[in-house]
Amino acid sequence: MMRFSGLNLIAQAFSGHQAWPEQWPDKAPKASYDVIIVGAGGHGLGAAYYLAAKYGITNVAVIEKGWLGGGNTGRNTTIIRSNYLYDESAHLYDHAVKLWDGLSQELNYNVMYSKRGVLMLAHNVHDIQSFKRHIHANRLNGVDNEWLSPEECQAYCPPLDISPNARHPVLGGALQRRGGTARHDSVAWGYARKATALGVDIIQNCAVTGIRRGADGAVLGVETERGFIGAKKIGVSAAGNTSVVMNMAGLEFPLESYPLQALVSEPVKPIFPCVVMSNTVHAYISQSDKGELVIGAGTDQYTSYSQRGAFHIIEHTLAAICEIFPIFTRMRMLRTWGGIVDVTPDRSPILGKTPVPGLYANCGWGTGGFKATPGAADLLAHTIAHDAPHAINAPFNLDRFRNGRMIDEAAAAAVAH
Amino acid sequence: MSGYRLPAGGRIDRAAPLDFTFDGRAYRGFAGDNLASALVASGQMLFGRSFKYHRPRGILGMGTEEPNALVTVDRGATAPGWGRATPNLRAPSVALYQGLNAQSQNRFPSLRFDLGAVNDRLGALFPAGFYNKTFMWPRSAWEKLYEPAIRRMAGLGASPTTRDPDHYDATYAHCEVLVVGGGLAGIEAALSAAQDGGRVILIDEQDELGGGALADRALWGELADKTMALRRLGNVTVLTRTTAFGYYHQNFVGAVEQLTDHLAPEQAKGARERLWRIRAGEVVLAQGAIERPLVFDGNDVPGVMLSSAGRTLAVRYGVAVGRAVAVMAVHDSGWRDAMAMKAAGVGVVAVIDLRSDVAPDLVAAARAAGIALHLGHAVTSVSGRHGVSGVTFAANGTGHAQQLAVDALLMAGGWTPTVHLWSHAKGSLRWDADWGAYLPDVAQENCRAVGAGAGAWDMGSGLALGTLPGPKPIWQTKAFVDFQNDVKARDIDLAVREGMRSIEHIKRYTTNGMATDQGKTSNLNGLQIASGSLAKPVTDIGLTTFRPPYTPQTFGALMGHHKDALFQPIRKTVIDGWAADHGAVFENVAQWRRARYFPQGSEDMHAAVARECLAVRERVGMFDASTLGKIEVVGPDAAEFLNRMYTNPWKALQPGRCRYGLLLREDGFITDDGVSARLAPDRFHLTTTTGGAARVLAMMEDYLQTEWSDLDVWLTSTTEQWAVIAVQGPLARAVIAPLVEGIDLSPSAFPHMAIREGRICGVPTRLFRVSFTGELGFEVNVPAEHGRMVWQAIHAAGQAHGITPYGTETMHVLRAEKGYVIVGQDTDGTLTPDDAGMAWAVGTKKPDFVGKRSLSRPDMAAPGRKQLVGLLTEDPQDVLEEGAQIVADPDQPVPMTMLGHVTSSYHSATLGRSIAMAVIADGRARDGQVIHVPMPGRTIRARVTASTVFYDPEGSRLDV
Amino acid sequence: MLLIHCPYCEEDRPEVEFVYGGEAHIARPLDPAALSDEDWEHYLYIRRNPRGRHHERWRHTHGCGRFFNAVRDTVSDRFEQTYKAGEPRR
Amino acid sequence: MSEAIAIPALAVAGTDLALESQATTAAGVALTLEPPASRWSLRARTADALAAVIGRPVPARIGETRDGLACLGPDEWLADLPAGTVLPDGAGQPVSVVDISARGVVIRVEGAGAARTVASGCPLDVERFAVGRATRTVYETVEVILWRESETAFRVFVWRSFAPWLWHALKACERA
Ligand SMILES: Cc1cc2nc3c(=O)[nH]c(=O)nc-3n(C[C@H](O)[C@H](O)[C@H](O)COP(=O)(O)OP(=O)(O)OC[C@H]3O[C@@H](n4cnc5c(N)ncnc54)[C@H](O)[C@@H]3O)c2cc1C
Ligand SMILES: NC(=O)c1ccc[n+]([C@@H]2O[C@H](COP(=O)([O-])OP(=O)(O)OC[C@H]3O[C@@H](n4cnc5c(N)ncnc54)[C@H](O)[C@@H]3O)[C@@H](O)[C@H]2O)c1
Ligand SMILES: Cc1cc2nc3c(=O)[nH]c(=O)nc-3n(C[C@H](O)[C@H](O)[C@H](O)COP(=O)(O)O)c2cc1C
Ligand SMILES: [Zn+2]
Repeated sequence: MMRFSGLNLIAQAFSGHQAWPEQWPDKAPKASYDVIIVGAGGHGLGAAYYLAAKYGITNVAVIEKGWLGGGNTGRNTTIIRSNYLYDESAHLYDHAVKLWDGLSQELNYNVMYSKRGVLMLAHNVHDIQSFKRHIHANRLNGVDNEWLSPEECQAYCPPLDISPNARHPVLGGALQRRGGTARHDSVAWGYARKATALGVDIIQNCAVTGIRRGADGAVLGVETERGFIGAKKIGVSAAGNTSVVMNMAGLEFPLESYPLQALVSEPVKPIFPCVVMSNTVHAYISQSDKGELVIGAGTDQYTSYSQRGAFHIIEHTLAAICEIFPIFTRMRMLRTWGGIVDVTPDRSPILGKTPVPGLYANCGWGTGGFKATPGAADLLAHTIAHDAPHAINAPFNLDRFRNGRMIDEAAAAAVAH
Repeated sequence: MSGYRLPAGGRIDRAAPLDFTFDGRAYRGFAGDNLASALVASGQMLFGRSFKYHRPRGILGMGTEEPNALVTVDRGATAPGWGRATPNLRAPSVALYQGLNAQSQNRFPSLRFDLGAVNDRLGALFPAGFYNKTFMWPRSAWEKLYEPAIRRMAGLGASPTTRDPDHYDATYAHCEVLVVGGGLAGIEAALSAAQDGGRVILIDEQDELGGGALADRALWGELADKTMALRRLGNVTVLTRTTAFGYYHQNFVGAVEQLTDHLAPEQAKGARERLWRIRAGEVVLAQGAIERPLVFDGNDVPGVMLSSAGRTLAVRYGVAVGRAVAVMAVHDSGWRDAMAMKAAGVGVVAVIDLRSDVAPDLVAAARAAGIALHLGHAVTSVSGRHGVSGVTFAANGTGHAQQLAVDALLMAGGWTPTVHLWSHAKGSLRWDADWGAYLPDVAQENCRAVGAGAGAWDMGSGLALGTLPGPKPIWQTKAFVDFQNDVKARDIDLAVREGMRSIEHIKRYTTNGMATDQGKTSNLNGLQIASGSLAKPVTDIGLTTFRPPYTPQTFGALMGHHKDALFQPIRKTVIDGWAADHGAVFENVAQWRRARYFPQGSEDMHAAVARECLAVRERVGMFDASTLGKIEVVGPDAAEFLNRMYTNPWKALQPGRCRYGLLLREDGFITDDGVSARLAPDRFHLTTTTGGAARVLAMMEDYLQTEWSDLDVWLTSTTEQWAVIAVQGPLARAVIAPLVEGIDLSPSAFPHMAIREGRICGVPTRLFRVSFTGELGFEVNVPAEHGRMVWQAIHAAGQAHGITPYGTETMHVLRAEKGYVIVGQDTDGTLTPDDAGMAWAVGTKKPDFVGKRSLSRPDMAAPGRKQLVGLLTEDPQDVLEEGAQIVADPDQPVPMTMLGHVTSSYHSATLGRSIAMAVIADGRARDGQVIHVPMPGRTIRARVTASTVFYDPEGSRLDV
Repeated sequence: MLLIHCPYCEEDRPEVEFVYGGEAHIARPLDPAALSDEDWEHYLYIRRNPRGRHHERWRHTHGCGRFFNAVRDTVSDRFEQTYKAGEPRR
Repeated sequence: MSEAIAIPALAVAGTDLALESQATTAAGVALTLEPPASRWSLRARTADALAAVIGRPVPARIGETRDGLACLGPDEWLADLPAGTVLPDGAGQPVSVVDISARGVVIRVEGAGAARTVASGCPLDVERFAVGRATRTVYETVEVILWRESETAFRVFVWRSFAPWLWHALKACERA
């Protein structure tokens, strides 16, 4: 792996950048691996990296049906925060946020984690009660989250309309300063490069089509478009396609897959300094380092694997954005797209063992798993390496749907992303 | 200066000059011009600066494909505010009007002298993906130095910074046939579709129909005839200046019509743009084709442009792009353009073509027109920085170099059929070697493609190339592929070398095709170059996904009617106006606005609420409860149905009596509650929470229709049928008694939790004797249209008794004093009835009700669950904050073990102290224990009370 | 916006009149108390979520008000057919 | 009832909404709020079952209207009858008769541009919506019942708290 640095960049400039090596090699699958990860999103690639880097398990393949990073990792609005309410969630997401810090250096790949702050707007008394509940719980959990008055909100985000006459006036906001964004693609690429440097094989354009199990029920490996590949353990990190993959092992999961859309505006000069989320108005917005306004839309109401979505969702999304930021009506939408998010009944992820020995699940991140990428990846690696969950992800097991121990952040406050 | 206005020709109106400014300088054009044609006619070839390297750029194309000439147009009157400025408009798509005020972008201090251009000198340091490789050390510099610097470089134009004064319109439309694209192919399709008599809509983004034919004098006659024929048809709607931006499921097409931006601001009346949401029986796509640039060193110097753009300028706008113009062609269409320009009076001096064998008729015609021909040659470099001063070319790009002094160079790289909308609708594509492009193959919707967009037009033939051959290795050239995002051929090559084998990775690594033109001129060239670098045929590489919108569209238009006051309905009760007249402070609850309190004089909320509370406890208050959800449940099986829905039993409830109902979701958690009344054996009047009305009705319909469809019972929403006035307090009966007819109000005849029907103030009422305050109380339901009148009458009648209107805040305090739960505040979707202290509301003998089975799941019955209890702070003046967290040991380190949180908390004027409710792990078992509420700076101590009832625990005040 | 054929109204109507109702043909058990925790979990939460042919419920909420069933391909989003509630799975 | 208390005259539906009727505009549309009427939500398993209870002919096909009754669904009808009309309540019968006279108002959209105005926010093919037909549908996000009375007149039934929004939305698109 050739080191990335400013100096190296200058050195390479003299030779016309001819000598940069491949960031990840294209590998033909071996006959078998110690661990196979299904799905080369940020979570799957990250898990492979942590398996190699932290647990010395390097005989690992990540198998991807399309191109690495092309799932939800490559199509999300990149909001990162950890100010979740319940202890379980706060610990889970904060584990990730701590890993985001320093990830660029760890991977020697600038993932552009930008702590520009995530401001969540309160528009009614119920919002205030709920946000305060979050803020106090976060404080006692060691997670930063602070209350801002409407004026402070506007000072933090000048385009914000805080007029009391608005349909949903801004009554304040909860700000997590460590929240922010990261460059989605770079996260996948950075993990891919470092993982392969440690010996992991990434096999793209190779859909997993079956999971073979032995007489004892334990996994033997995966059937793929390029034949059978043996594995002692299999981690599934296939986001919207998890139900389909789990079916291959004879498992049915409490998941439904919905299309979620996002959009960007044309790039403009810096106008929007932070991330703003309003669950009441349904607006999620930030500005990328290239200048586009990056805007999260809603899910379509029906399950789908089509990675597209209806126009009326876009209509409502833009109405919501312009309700809070009326200066943007003349801005123009450049591109819309969709991703497939896998949603659990309590909107919290499933991260742990499955009833099939040797098969591990990381799914159900729904509309909000990008922020968890390093944390989920690390915990999946831990769970695979030890054949047992880490204390942080232990509560996020499948059993909770049977015993009723739900972790329902959405029920506590209608929070998305 | 190279461009100029030809003495004659074009479709402009030379009798109608228009003055406009660009970067503050005055120019003149003609009606029918666009901003680009008028500027080129004035000799202005420099339009803008590229995104990354700030290279000087002119126009590339004359249509929506234009990547370079992006401008900001300010339609504000004179004030400098940006409220009416639109950034990133493509100059060729900006119609000229008197007084047009346009500015170039992404340059400082001026277009010609731009400091950012230093990036171009340092360009070698900024290859594709450079930012992934650097800015990592020292770590702290990322936040302080690098990121702010990167962000400052972002963007092209600037966003408006003040509110947009314009408004936008929207509509739905339906037609049997929708034709997108008004070139000759689209016009033809519309004419023939109209024969069937159905409704036809023809859409074109330009200001007149004709598409490519507008640049072909020979077709003007035919065009005029056919346009006329179209206009004569009653069943065809022609929408010009309208862009079909997206093709969605089942022939739903979104389009935006520009209504006023082509007019001078003073002449603009009405909405700025209109959103068309069209559902079509059949869609005919006639989007035409877009010309491809050629990729060679220096292809971005202002004055190097598409051949079709040169031709369009000459034929349609009467503008010459230069005095000495050369055409670099690999396609026949360049030759036709050369001759068309020549015929229009443009000084075309040479055609250079990489091909050695060009159709003899073209060669002969060009010779006859006096154009020098260089077959088998390619341009290898361009001289000039702000404009072309000459070109160097050589046999096959590598032989003996020759110079040619020209002031414009046109590129004819072949044509890419426009398959955007086709692809939005998931139609498949096939590679066509003759076009060197993808063509529509199998449609997924009732849709077909025609004309050039379908490959069904003879545009001539040519080569499909990645880059033009040249003497230098690719990594030494500045040969641009994506002009706006400054992606060079060598960036694509680098991406491949760095392991980006998927075209999707190449796109994201280089940003090729991701600019505001979405790769209209760059995607195919990028693909060809990647094919070369990967040594794989194009067909093995695939294509990036086409996504809406086809061209960028304003948020204002796309959001339809939902701007400003029309964003979302705000629901008001019939008494809202009275409350507003009486100084109420409102709050939003779900979609409703509700009076929160009625301050008098200089009262703050605290004072007003204390006064309102005491009035209710001591005398009487009135409260607008109209927002409560109401459902009329009617039919012989009504009681059976409710018995299955609610946790408690309903069958034995007598007509005339009320009952509190608790509703669970099937997962066992509380979702709603309300007091409901049995009016008759087969008729119930249900109430739900304000926010739960729609949800509860939908949930009940679901069970009724799909699980228990054998039950004879129906649900009707009556939320808005009834205005509800709560009259509460010891004097409540005295207040309403004189107004009520036909109901015996005496306690024995009309006990607590009863309902009677009669009249009040002469109108029918359903009078509930219920209380959410703990005092004697009535809820007067009257048909909504009488609500305000009855409210006023009660208010008037109550004057003698000191009646006090109160709002939701007071209602909250009063019910908290009594320990009544507010679903959604004290419960949150994770509480069971037992958690909420409402086990009494669960009919344990009922075999089943919605949610029952879930309550016996292991964790739902396990010890240690959070339970709703009361809290009394040690200092009675301390009011806990709602949402504050509770711990047993305040001295533990973070992360602390939290026991629960405060759900409701108020100062109770009645009790002269604070009260609170909280959910706490094992709460009821902690009765009497002290818990701690750590707040920033201090910790508050409070005592747990297992009962949440703080006032009148015996309920004696109800029984009067 | 999908166009959905309502089997009661017997015409195609715009998606915004409808509310999606999740997987179809999951009958509420007649005697929930008799179910094991596992079976109850299955009823409450386990969904097929197939890639391809999906049996699902819709309600023509802002139309005739009726729930009905549909077969839709979740890859193309295309409806194969719709039929009235209570009719057997197709 | 005490004499001292003056009771205002019966309120007219919609006066609390403060919506000023609007005369025909350049776009050829007049908006008016219809006076109160007697309106009922009627439910039964069949049209015949309902007819037997209310003693009136009941249209059986969804969308059909007849003598002030509109069939909205297989088991649902809207009765829009002269003010003061009272229907039998069907006690004990397998029907549901519920008075909704005060629940909403009717906005009348009339004039040459009426269909275009309604179509601005209603996703149905309003132009082809037959005269004499009624259905529940939406205008943007607001539920309405649309009843076409003639080529140039639509009656739009809407719950009262949504009426001001709808009124202003209809006015706004008609302005454009
Ligand atoms: C529009 C949108 C906006 C979002 N916004 C946010 C946000 O702001 N903040 C946030 O935190 N989260 C957000 N999310 C959610 C977030 O994107 C995801 O939770 C997260 O990226 C999931 O990462 P992953 O690595 O698990 O999945 P993915 O990146 O989707 O990776 C899964 C991979 O598995 C592959 N795969 C599937 N099936 C197979 C198979 N059979 N064989 C081989 N490979 C297979 C897929 O091709 C895919 O590449 C958003 C999501 C979307 C769609
Ligand atoms: N007799 C002839 O020789 C003859 C006849 C017709 C056309 N032609 C030429 O052949 C070519 C092809 O004709 P054609 O009709 O297929 O294409 P065209 O390029 O002439 O017309 C396509 C039209 O569609 C418009 N358009 C594209 N996308 C759009 C969208 N999303 N929304 C709205 N409008 C959109 C374009 O602006 C253009 O006006 C043209 O160059 C034309 O001049 C020649
Ligand atoms: C944060 C973010 C920013 C994006 N910015 C741009 C952009 O500037 N230009 C662009 O064309 N697409 C942009 N995209 C969208 C991608 O082009 C693409 O639509 C997305 O990765 C989904 O892939 P698909 O459309 O190929 O299915 C962006 C995507 C994300 C997630
Ligand atoms: Zn229907």
